[in-house]
Amino acid sequence: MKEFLLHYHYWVVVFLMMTGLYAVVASGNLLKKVVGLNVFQASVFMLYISLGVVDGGAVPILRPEVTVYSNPLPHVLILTAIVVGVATTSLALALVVRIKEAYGTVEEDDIHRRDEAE
Amino acid sequence: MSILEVVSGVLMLAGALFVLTGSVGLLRLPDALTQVHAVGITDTLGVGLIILGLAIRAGPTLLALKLLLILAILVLTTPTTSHAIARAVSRYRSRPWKDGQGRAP
Amino acid sequence: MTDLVLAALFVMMIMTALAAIRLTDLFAVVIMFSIYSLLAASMFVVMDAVDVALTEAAVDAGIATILMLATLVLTDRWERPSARLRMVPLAVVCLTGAVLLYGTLDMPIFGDASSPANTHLATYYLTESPGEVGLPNVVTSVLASYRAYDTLGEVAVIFTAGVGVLALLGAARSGRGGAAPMRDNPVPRVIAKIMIPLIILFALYVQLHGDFGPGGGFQAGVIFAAAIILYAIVFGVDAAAQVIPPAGLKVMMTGGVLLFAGTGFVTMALGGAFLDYDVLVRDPLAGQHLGIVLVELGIGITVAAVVISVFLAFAGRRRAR
Amino acid sequence: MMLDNLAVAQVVAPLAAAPACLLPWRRVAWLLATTCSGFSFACALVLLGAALDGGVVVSEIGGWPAPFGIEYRIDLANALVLTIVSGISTIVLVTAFASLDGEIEPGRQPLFYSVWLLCLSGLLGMAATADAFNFFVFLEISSLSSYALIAMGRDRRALTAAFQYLVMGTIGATFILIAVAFLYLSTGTLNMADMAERLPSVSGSRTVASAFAFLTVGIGLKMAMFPLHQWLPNAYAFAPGAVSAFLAATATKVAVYGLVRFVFSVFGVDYSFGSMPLPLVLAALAAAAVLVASTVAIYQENLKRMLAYSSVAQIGYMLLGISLASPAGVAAAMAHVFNHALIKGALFLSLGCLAWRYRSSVGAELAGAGRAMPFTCGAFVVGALSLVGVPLTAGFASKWLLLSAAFQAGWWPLAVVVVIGSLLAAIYMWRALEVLYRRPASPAPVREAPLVLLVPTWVLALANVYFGFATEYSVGVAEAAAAWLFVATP
Repeated sequence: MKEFLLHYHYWVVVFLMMTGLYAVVASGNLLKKVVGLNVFQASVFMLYISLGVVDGGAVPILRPEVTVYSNPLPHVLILTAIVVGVATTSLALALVVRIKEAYGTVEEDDIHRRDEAE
Repeated sequence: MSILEVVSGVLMLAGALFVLTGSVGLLRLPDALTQVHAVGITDTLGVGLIILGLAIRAGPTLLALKLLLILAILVLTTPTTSHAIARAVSRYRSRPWKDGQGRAP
Repeated sequence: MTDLVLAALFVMMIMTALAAIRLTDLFAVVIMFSIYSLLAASMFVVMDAVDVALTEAAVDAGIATILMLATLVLTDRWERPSARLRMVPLAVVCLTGAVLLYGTLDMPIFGDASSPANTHLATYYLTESPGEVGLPNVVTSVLASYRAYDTLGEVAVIFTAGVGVLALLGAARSGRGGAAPMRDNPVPRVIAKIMIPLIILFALYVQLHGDFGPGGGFQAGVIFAAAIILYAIVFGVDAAAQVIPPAGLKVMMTGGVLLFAGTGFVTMALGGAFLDYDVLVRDPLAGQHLGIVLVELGIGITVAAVVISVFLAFAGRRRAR
Repeated sequence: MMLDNLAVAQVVAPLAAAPACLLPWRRVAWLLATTCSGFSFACALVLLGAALDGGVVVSEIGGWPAPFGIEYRIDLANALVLTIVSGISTIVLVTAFASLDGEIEPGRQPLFYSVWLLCLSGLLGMAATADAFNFFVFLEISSLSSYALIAMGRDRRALTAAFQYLVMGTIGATFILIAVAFLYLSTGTLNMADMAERLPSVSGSRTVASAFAFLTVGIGLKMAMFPLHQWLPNAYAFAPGAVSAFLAATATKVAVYGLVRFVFSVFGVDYSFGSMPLPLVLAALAAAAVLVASTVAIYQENLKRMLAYSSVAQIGYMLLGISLASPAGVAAAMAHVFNHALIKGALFLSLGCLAWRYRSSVGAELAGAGRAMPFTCGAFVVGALSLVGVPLTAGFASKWLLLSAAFQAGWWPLAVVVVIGSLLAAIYMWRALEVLYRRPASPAPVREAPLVLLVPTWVLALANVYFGFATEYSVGVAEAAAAWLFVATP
C-alpha cells in the first residue's frame, strides 16, 4: 500500500503510455496508429516532467522571494521532444494522405490485400 | 471574511453551477442542436462568472487584468464555437429533433 | 490540494485515452486526443512546467489536432472494426508495461528534492545561470544556451518535417484550395478579424518575453502559425497563400535555420566554440542575451513557416476518390 | 582548437547546407550537397588521423564544460563510423544526379538533396555526440529524413514501407527516450562519460536495469535487430536506388555503433555482460538473424529485397561479435561495420545501375544483363564474392576475425553459424548471378550504364578488393578501436 501511494503517479503514467502503445500496435487503421503514437509520446513527456517535480518548488523562473524551484532540465528536454513529436506526426499524416490516394484505403489489412493482389 | 471574498465565492459557485447544468444538458438532451444550446449558453456564463470571481479575489493587480482579458476573449470565442457547431449540424444532419421522437442516434 | 488536482486530472486522462482507443469514429478519436493533450498541458502547469504546458497546448492540442482533422477530411471518417486477433499486441504491451513498472520500483518518490535528477545538473543551472547567462527564466537559459545544440537539432527536425511534407504533398498551389468555405457565414469572419491581430500580438509577446516568462521561439512560432491557419480556414487557402506566398514560406523556413546555424558559425569565426555567445559582444552577459535573442528568432521563424506550409499543403489537396 | 571546430563543423555543415538546397536549380543543389558531403568526409579523415595518433578530440559546444553543456568526443570508434558514413554518402551522391532522373521528377529533386543532407547530418551527429539526449535528437533527424527519402520511391509500396518504418522507428526512438529518462533519474546527468562514472554506485537499481532493456530494444528497432527487422526489407526494396545504397551502407551501422557506445562506454562491460543477460540474448538473436534472414533471402525475386534480407543477416554477424564481449569480438564487429558498408554500397549501387537501364530490380527482368552490361555486373560479382566471404576480399577479412574471436572465446557453435550463414549467402548470390549471366538476354538491346554511375560503383567494388589484403586500414583500425573501448570503460 505504501509502495502504491509513493509510486502511483508513475504507475498511472505507465498505464497511459501502454494505452497509447496498444493503439499503435493493435489498430489496423493508419490514422489511429498516429493518434496512438501521440498518446504514447505525450505520456512519456509526463514521465519526464514528473521526474523534475520538487515538493514545494516553484516554476523555474528566478525571483528574489523564492528559494525552492522545480527542476528545469526535464522541461527543456521535453520542449525538444514535443517539437520532434509534432514533426513526426505531420510526416506520418502526409504519408497517410498519400497512401489513401494510392490505395484508396487507410486500413492495413486492405493495403496488404491489394499489395498481394498485384 | 470580507465582503469581496463572499461576493467572489458566490460568483464562482454560481459559475460552477451553470457549468454543471450545461454538462447535465449535454448528457441528457437528445440531439446535437439541443446539446449545443445547453452548453453554449451556460458555458459562456458559467466560465465568465468563475473568472469574474477569481478577478475579484485577485484584487487590483496585473493578474486581474489578465483574467479580464481572458474573459473578453472567451466572450468572443465561446459563442462563435457554438455557432460554428450548430451551423455544421444544420448543414450535414437532415432535420432537427422534434418533441416525442426519442433520442437521436 | 495539488495531489487532489493531479488525481482528478489523471482520472480524466485515463478516460480520454481509453475512449481514444475504443471509439471507431475517428473524428471523435482525434477530439479525444486533443482533450488528452489539453489535460496533459494542465498537468504540466500543476507540475510547475509552464513552458512545456504552453508548448503542449499549442502544439499537440492545437497544431497536431488540426493536421489530424485535415487528414480526416482527405481520408475516411470511420475505422473498420477489424477481426484480427489482438493477443500478440496485448502481450507485447503487457510485457513492455511490466518492464516499465519494474523500473519504477526503485525510483525516488514523487517530488523528492534530493533525488539524483534534482540535484546534480539541476542545482548547477539554478544557481549558476544568473551569473553565466543572466536570464530569469532558467528554462530559456538551458534551452537556448547550455543545451542550444539540442535546440538546433530540434529546428533541423521540424525543418525536415516541413521539407518531407512538401516532398510528399507538394506546396499548396493557388486555385486548388477552392473558394472561401465561409463566404456566406458572417459570424466567424467577423470574429476572426478581431482575433487574428490579437493572436499575432500574443505570438510576438511570447517570442520577446521568453527570457523573462514562459515562452520562446517554438511557442511563438506555433501561435503565429495558428493565426494564419485560422485565416486560411475562414477566408480560404487561396487568400492565405496570397498573404504569405509559398515561396516566402520557403525563404522563412530556410532563413530561420540559417540564422540559428549562422549564429554558431559567427561565434566560431570570432574564436569561440560553436554557439558560444560569450564572444559575440565584449560583455559575456550581453553576448549571451544577444545570442539567445537571435537563436530564438531563428526558431520562431522556422517553426511558424513550417507549420503554416504543412497546413497549407494538407488543405490545398483534394480528396481522393 | 582547429580539430574541435572540425568535429562540430562536419555535422553542422550539412545541416546548414540543407536549407540552401531548396534553391530551385537541381544542379546547384546536387553540387552543394556533394561538396558538403565531401567536406564532412575530409573532416572525418582528419579526425580519424588524430584519433589514430591516440588522441581524443573533445569539443564543448557553446563553450560550456562537459556535464552542463553538450560535448562531442571523437575517439577511434566513432571516427571510423564518421568516415564510413560521410564517405559512402559522398560516393553515392556523385551517382545521384544521374540516377535520380528516372525516379524522382526534377521539381522535387532539390527537396531530395536537402533531406539527404539532413539525414547525413543526423547520422554524423549520432556518431559524434557524447550526450545521451543529443543522441536521441540526432537520431530523430536521421530517422525523419530517412522516412521522407524512402517515401520518394516510385512504387506506391514505398509509401507503406515508409509508414511502417515511421511507426516502428518512432516506437524505437520513444523507447530510447524512456531509457534516457530512467538513466537521468538514476544519475542526474545526460553526459555519457559522467553517466558512466555515476552508474556503478546505482548498479543494483531496478530502474537502471529497465533503462538497459529499453535502450537495447530501442536501438535494436533502429538497427533492424532480428525480430524487430520487419520494416527493413520493404523500405530498402522500394526506396530510390541511391537511398537504398546510402541507408543500407550507413544507417543501421550507426545504430550498431550506438549500441556499442552505450553498452561499453556508458554501462560498462561488467554491467552489460555480467549483470545483464545480454551475451546470451544477443548471441541467440544474432544467430537467428543470420540463419533465418539468409534463408528468406534465397526466396526473394526482387534483388533489392534479397539484399535487404541479406543486410538483416549481416547485422546478425555484427551482433555476434558484440555478444562475445571480448576485444577480438568487438574488433570483428567494428571491422564488419566497415566492410559491410563497402559491400552493400557496391552491391546496391551496381543494382542501381541495372535498375537505371532496365527500370526494374526484379530478377526475371534482368535476365542476361551480364552480357549487356558487363562492367556493372562485374562490380556486382565483386560485391557478391565479398559478401560471401571469399578470401582476398573485405568480407573475408571480417568474417575470419569473427571466426577466430568465436573460437578464442570457446563459443564454437557461433563459428558454425557463421559458416552456415556464408553458405546460405553463397546460395542466394549464386541465384542472382545465375539470372544475370546464364539466362538468355531479353531481345531489347541494353547499353552499359554511363560513366557517372559506373565509376563510383567500381570505386566501392575495388575498395572491397583493396581492403581484402590491405587490412591494416580496416581491421587494424577496428582492432585499435575495440581495444580503446575496453580500455576506456570505467
